[in-house]
Amino acid sequence: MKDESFSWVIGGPQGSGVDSSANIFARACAHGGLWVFGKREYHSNIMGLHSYFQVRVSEKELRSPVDRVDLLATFEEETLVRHAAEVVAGGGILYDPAKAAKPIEEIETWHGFAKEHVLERLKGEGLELTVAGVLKEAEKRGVKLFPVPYTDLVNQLSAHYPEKQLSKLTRVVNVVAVAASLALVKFDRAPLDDAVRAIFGRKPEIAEINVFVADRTYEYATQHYPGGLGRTLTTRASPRRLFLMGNQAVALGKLLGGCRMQTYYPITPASDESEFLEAHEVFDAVPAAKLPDGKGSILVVQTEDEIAAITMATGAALAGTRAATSTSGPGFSLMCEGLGYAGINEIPVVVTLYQRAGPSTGMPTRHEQGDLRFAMHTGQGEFPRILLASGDMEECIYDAARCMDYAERYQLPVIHLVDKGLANSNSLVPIPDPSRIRIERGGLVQSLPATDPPYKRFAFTEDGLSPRAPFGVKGALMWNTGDEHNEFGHIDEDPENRVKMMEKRHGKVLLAAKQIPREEKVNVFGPPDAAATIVSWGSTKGAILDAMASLAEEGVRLNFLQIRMVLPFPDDVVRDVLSKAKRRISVEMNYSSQMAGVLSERTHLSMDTEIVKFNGRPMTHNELHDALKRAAAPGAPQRMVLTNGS
Amino acid sequence: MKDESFSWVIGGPQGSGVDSSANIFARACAHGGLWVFGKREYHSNIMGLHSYFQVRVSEKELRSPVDRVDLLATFEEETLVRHAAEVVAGGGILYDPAKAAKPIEEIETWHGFAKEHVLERLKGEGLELTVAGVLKEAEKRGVKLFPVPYTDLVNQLSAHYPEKQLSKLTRVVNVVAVAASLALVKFDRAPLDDAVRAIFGRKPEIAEINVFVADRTYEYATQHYPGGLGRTLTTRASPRRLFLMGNQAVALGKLLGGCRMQTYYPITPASDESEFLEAHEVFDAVPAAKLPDGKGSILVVQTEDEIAAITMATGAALAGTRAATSTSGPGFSLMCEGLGYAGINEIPVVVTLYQRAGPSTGMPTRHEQGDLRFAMHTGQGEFPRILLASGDMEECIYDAARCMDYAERYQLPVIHLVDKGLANSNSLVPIPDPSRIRIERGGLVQSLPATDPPYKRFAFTEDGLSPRAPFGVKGALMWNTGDEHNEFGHIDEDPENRVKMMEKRHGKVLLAAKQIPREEKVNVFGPPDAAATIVSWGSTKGAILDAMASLAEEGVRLNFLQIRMVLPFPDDVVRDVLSKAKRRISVEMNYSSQMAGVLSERTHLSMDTEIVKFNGRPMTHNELHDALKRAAAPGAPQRMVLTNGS
Amino acid sequence: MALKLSDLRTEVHQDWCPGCGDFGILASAQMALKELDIPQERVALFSGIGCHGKIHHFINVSGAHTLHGRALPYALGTKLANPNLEVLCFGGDGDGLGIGVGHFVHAGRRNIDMTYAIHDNGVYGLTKGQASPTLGLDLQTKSLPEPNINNNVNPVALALASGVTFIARSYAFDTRHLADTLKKAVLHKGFAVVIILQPCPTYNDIETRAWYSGEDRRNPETKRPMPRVYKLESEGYDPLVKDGMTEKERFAKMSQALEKAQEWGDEIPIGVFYQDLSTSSYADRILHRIPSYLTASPATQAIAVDGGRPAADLARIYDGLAV
Amino acid sequence: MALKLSDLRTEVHQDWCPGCGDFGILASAQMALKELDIPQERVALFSGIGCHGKIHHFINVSGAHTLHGRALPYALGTKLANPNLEVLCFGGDGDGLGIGVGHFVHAGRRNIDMTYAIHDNGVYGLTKGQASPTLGLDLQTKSLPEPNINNNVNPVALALASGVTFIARSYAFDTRHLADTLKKAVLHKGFAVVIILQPCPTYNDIETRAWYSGEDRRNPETKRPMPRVYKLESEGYDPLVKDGMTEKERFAKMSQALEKAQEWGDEIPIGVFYQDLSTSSYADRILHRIPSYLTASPATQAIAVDGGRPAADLARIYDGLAV
Ligand SMILES: Cc1ncc(C[n+]2csc(CCOP(=O)(O)OP(=O)(O)O)c2C)c(N)n1
Ligand SMILES: Cc1ncc(C[n+]2csc(CCOP(=O)(O)OP(=O)(O)O)c2C)c(N)n1
Ligand code: SF4
Ligand code: SF4
Ligand SMILES: [Mg+2]
Ligand SMILES: [Mg+2]
Repeated sequence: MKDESFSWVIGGPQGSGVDSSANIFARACAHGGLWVFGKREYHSNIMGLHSYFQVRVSEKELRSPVDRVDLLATFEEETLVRHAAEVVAGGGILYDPAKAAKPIEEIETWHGFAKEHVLERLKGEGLELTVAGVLKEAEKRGVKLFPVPYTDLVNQLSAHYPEKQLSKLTRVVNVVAVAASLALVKFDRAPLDDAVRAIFGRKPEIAEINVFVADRTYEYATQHYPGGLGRTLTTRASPRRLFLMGNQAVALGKLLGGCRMQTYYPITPASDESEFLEAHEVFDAVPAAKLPDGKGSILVVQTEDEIAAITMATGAALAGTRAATSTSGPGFSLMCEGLGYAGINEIPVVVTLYQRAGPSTGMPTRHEQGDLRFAMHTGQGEFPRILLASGDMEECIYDAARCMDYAERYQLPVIHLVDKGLANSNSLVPIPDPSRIRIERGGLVQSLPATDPPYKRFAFTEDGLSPRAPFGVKGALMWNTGDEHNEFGHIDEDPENRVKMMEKRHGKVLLAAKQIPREEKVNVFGPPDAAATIVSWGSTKGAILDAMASLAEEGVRLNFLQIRMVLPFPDDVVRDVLSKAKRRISVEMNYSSQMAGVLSERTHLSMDTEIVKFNGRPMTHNELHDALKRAAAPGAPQRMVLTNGS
Repeated sequence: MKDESFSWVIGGPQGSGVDSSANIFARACAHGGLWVFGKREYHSNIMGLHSYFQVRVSEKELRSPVDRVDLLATFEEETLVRHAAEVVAGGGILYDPAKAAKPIEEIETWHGFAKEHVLERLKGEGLELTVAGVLKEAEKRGVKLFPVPYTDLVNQLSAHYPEKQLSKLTRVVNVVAVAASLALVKFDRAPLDDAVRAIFGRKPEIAEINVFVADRTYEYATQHYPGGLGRTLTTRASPRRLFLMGNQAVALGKLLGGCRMQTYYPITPASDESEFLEAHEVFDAVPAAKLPDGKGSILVVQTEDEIAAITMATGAALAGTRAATSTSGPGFSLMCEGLGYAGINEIPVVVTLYQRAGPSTGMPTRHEQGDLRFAMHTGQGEFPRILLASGDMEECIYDAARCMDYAERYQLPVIHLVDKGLANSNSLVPIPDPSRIRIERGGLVQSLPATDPPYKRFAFTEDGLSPRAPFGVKGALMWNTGDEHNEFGHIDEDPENRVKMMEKRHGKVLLAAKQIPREEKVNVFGPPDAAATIVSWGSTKGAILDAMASLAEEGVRLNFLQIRMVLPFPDDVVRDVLSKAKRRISVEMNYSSQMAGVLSERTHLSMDTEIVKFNGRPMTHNELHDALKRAAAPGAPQRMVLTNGS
Repeated sequence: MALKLSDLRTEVHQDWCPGCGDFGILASAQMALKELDIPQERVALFSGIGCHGKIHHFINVSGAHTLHGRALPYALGTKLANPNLEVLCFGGDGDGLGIGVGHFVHAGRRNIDMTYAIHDNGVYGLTKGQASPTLGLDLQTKSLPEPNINNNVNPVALALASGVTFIARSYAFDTRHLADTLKKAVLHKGFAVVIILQPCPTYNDIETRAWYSGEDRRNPETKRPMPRVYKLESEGYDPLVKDGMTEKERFAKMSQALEKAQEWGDEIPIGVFYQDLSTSSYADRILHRIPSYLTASPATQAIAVDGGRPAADLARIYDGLAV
Repeated sequence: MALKLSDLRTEVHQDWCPGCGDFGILASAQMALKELDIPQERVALFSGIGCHGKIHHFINVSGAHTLHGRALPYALGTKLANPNLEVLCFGGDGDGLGIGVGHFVHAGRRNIDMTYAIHDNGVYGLTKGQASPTLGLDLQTKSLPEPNINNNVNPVALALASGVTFIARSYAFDTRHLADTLKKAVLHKGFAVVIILQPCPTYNDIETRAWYSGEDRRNPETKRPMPRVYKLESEGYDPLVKDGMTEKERFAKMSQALEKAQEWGDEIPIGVFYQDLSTSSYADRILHRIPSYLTASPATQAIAVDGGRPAADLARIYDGLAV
């Protein structure tokens, strides 16, 4: 696969500043006008276990990670040993020469297959079972080694700041690694300084120390490695963009979409979204909204558990608030009953479900799209819901807003499926355009004329939508109940009423299916006459689009049906696209090809090849490139399991 | 439809003794050697709202209710007004003449469509809007009226027991109704007396009063209505059988299958099972088991909620107990997370899921099969489970035992789907045959040789089954965790380990699919060359078999694939049967034809007609007869919604 | 126009068993609402699942008959979203102190201004009489196959431990006392818990109406029953923790309440056990974060302007994220 | 052969942050198990989800690192099924007193003979430092965007209200005291709760190790820090409720415990607050129903005979159902 992008990886123990290094690196590149895609991998741990960040940089738009590493920045043994083999010939490794003697066996934070494989490999090659052995192996493959004596360097630099504690300054090793890396690719210094200042924005003094360190390191590296890596990154002009993570994107969408109360119980990787909202509880409002002091607000409530999260949000919705909650698998499991209550009472409430690798606690910080079927069928009995799955950051924004809107328009619970791959990745997104967001409050009743017949919250109507009053409207008394009920909301077990109510509720999704435009349900990419059609959903979108582009360069023309609205399922368009496909390939981050199952349930069509991955690591551009190439050719296997990643 | 059976309905407010009347009636018939099928309908209420019981009696085996009523026994207005129109011409109504004047509007416990329809009908016919009007309408249709002055009769009879409180004796009106009914069909008196004594077995004195009342009423009715109803029920010889409700059947199966701890949180209609078990906490054991005093025991624990129910049962399973819990939709919703934990840790635990009409609280005392998809996909992520659905009482017994066994054999959670239709119906079942039940404890490790390599609870093996030690075995130390883990059970996020563990777990269901014999997975009834093939699951079995029999008499030959094991899905046999079908008809008690969806997902075949019902009332023999007749003919609609029942 | 009792009645049939204490609770709740004279639409009423839960259908105000054990978080959600509503929540003892007890404890920690009344009948009524968490150890009510194997929880003590700022007990068949207690609870600024002793004639044959009214123990002279229930008020009991009291004084009030909470059997106190006027309410605390919380609450602030454009203007948030 | 400390260690890397109180808890638990000298296989150890939950992987006995908030019912299930196992359960404060507090209350009602130790660090560690239910109102630890808006729950008071029969507190960095307290808890016949004050250097920058040991308040003369934590034992505090005590005497013990539970800030008592030896354990109660409960427990009784035939012989049950 031809790939012009530059892949930079930095690793280290959780809590040692890997994230902020990566952030600086990525922002520096973005400030320099390049496209970046950042991916974070970490253990379910606060401090000490291995984490790493890949920042992929290019002049062209990027939407996914790659397996290849061009430059690996390390401080300690584990990152070096784990990732050295990923560095390509011609790539480089930045490392601390003081760590080279460490025997691999003694890396206590690391156990399992990957470690055994490294040891076997070294033994096979007759190399020392130490960090040095790994370095030697890399060097033999043509990898350039860039020793950086971090401690000396930091000590030297700290001499300039005698009044600072060294402990505060050790954190600057991260900046050292970033600056050295950028120097090796001869990147401009200005965007680096900008990025450092942006990250340490709140503490100007610290920012200036870091800028100083960055500059000196840059000089050091340029001086010591005048040839650099042999590759360059060049700044260019670009419009202003947002540098976002998926959980921030969702939060922005909710604010725009009118969400005014969010409940949550902490859980990885969902709670970052709620914390972002909490940090912006009071925000500016447009003057026409005539809000006190021109401010809107969102109330963020940390609940005692996820049962309280969904039920409190529902209580807020009954009062007329656009309300939402965010969670991940274990928490969603506890919301089943509450979702059903919102369903039977036609209450608009939104659940953002951040999928992560299951089952059970699973791998809480790893990626998967394993909750599709569960989200489709959550809760006993049958109640309609809308289920949306976003494929990238930008979709996260607009879909989050739309979820708030659909919920109220169709008076039902809406589930927004995102995933760890989106939540913990960074990419660049155009500034949101508010004119692309419409807020329709459906049949919301704000007042009733005094002469009306008695208000019926669940009145039978032609389209199944009844007038919905929030609590507090004079004359609009109503009852809600989890029991089957009559038009007023009182318990009713009459069989005829039951049938009418079931049909009323389910009728609303037919209405939604009719009214919601096709472009909000699916995306179709690529030429109609492609050799094969990919079907997928969620964050695999990025790797698929990247792979389609690189395959196109090799003459393999594919198209891609991205299913964004899972419920109501867009039967017609899906059947239409799939029945025209020459070959059908599903791509999913789960074990059992859940979407492929849904497709055959709904269309009776089967896939020629189902590509799956369930090792907790997102699909990479290159592995999907290869897999799709194979899958698009006749005679491809029925099931392909991808396993790349570390 | 030709139907030789006799349909008797008794109704009255909840708590007024309708159940025990019906029990006496049904047992009397069963004691008299007849087949009976009893169905109970009641509101979610303790006292006062309408409930009724249908007992269908025949010389041939019966498995379902009918809509027709041959004899309606009433004490008060509501039952009479609600059910009079169901009584066939030539049938009869027993009623209290003192209640005839009651205006229908004044029946306060009744509201809604059914009531409005009665009023409209009477208005249309120009009849009085009272009980008397309804009686007149019935009489016009050829229904025979049998007024019984209950109060007078009871007063007369109580004179014989001056020492008893009248309040105790008012309950005897139930016996009056039963005895009068049996007199009208000229049934033998002896089995009636037997049944009364069986029901009041624990209180011999009360039993004798009731026998006295039954006999006197019998005489009274014979004397006043010498012609009787014009139909007769005749006793015959029959082997000894169990007169069971579904929840008792499940309890028996659990005891036989080795369940020794059951946790539960009260919920309709599941908790009757746990209460039955609690009442039999200590039971006889075969001598060979060498238990203290020859007794086995089951510990029944009422927990604080369903989360505790599933997790406690799982804790018990870890200690080596065959453990189970029983619940219904709302409770099952709370068990999602716990099920996933059992899944990832390969812990044998059984959940009996009594489906009832959902969504949410729904209609807690009404019937539905709406939880199929939810039970298939419960919980975040993907873990294997076995899912069994029983079709009748006898299957309930053996399936319950098998669930206990599968769970331990394949080390996974098993869900046993039953439903309200089974739980609250009565029928006659042969005495269970213990030789049909096998208890295999799978790889259970009771001790380890001292020289072994360290015990690995999750050791990778060829068939995916690892040695499973309960807590307490010397040398067999183990860790369980909801996180992905290595062979010892310690947390492991290595991608390669992940893939192996996922494949190990999912491999076990492939093994189960291979090892479990076909007859435990599906039943196939009817001729292979039938005009159409019915596919269904669960308690619709009864009505389907009854309808097939009556349709066969009309020359319509159908066959029927009953899916008993839903997961692992029996792909081959289902595809085999369905692909040979001339027409395919699914029959389900839910809105969205859930099983039909599963079938097309798995086989890519679609149904010609989907018959559904979701008004909370089980399918009746006659409505299914008619529906299947239509569905079996070419040009039948794609979807048929059945709506009979009151 | 002042509210009439009849305004508060619905046409729904009251399907409780004859003699059920819930009838008394319903009547008292309606009396309290009438006497408080809050406009109907300003009230939001919640209930859980159980016999008690049906109460909402019989009272003519909006609200929700919710899920088993979850009435409280639904009610809290409504109150948080629109702090100008008067929120009342009814729970069962199985519902609120069994499956739902976690929400109870955490509601105590929040001190949101609403009223929570628990129908304490010692049993799970609607599921046919299993022991509820308030039934004493070894008691065997009618439908139990074996005596109760669990100790009971003491709701007053639990409320104290959870930080509830208003804790009272009343009795379903003393409708005047109960109505007054509910009124006090509603007027309290903070989370108010009212435990209601509620006879369940169908399943609890131990703590019956006759038992509460002492029909089994008659004054040897007057031959009149000596009620077990007595009023704290009548003893001059002072439950108030006032602003400015020391921690020690406050703790003495708690101890006193706890002592009273232990009384059971022949002397069962009803009335207000504890009322803390010195702890800030949740709304007060929110106001520190969101100054416009009461005037532009989550439920009432505009979220869109002309034709559905978002009211939120996020330009300043973008500034922090842009490159 | 007596158990050695090394027998109780696993090879799993201990991935807590440097200085985490969990290290002290781990060491104490291992000391206690060693000193109790219970054969390894007779112990079953449970933990919830949170930083604390990993403790199970570091101790070489069987058990389960369970779900968030559910360690207790898993542990109870194991103990009920096999009453001959020694069951220890570790919970987090978010885990055991937040999402799982309902199980805590109901475990108190049952009095099943096991030990429940709660790592009380005031934060949700593993999800990056949100306030846990034991963090005080208005405190703002490092990672909170705003001060804590909820009141804290007092676990000792809550345990008292729930009927827990052994209630103690200890401190993660007083490993001797903690090990001794855990041993007492294990030896107590009934449900024993141990609250462990656990510094979380990463997220709780208020209740730090330095704070507990009083480094900010030094004796003006000796200049030595004056620890905030002191031992109840050292004051001659007597927590015991013995058989034969009156309800009044027992209540006095509860009051005394409650009073001590209120102390916080400059004087933080550790030790046994309350121990009730007079209440029957759950197993005692089961024995009334199932006489063979201890000898043929749910986990250990034979369920099958030769070749897999059921051990249950239901003929007498059939008699009651047959026609
Ligand atoms: C999650 C869940 N579990 C169980 C039930 C079944 N259920 C309905 S009512 C009830 C008990 C009600 O008891 P209580 O709360 O004391 O109310 P009461 O009927 O006594 O008024 C239960 C367990 C349910 N509806 N939901
Ligand atoms: C049902 C569910 N909700 C949320 C989570 C996410 N979660 C993991 S650890 C944790 C908090 C742990 O806090 P605490 O119990 O205090 O333990 P600590 O980390 O402080 O030891 C949470 C909320 C989860 N695993 N399961
Ligand atoms: S069962 Fe008890 S609580 Fe329920 S309605 Fe009847 S008397 Fe009242
Ligand atoms: S976050 Fe706190 S509790 Fe968790 S390991 Fe680190 S120091 Fe310990
Ligand atoms: Mg109750
Ligand atoms: Mg904690």
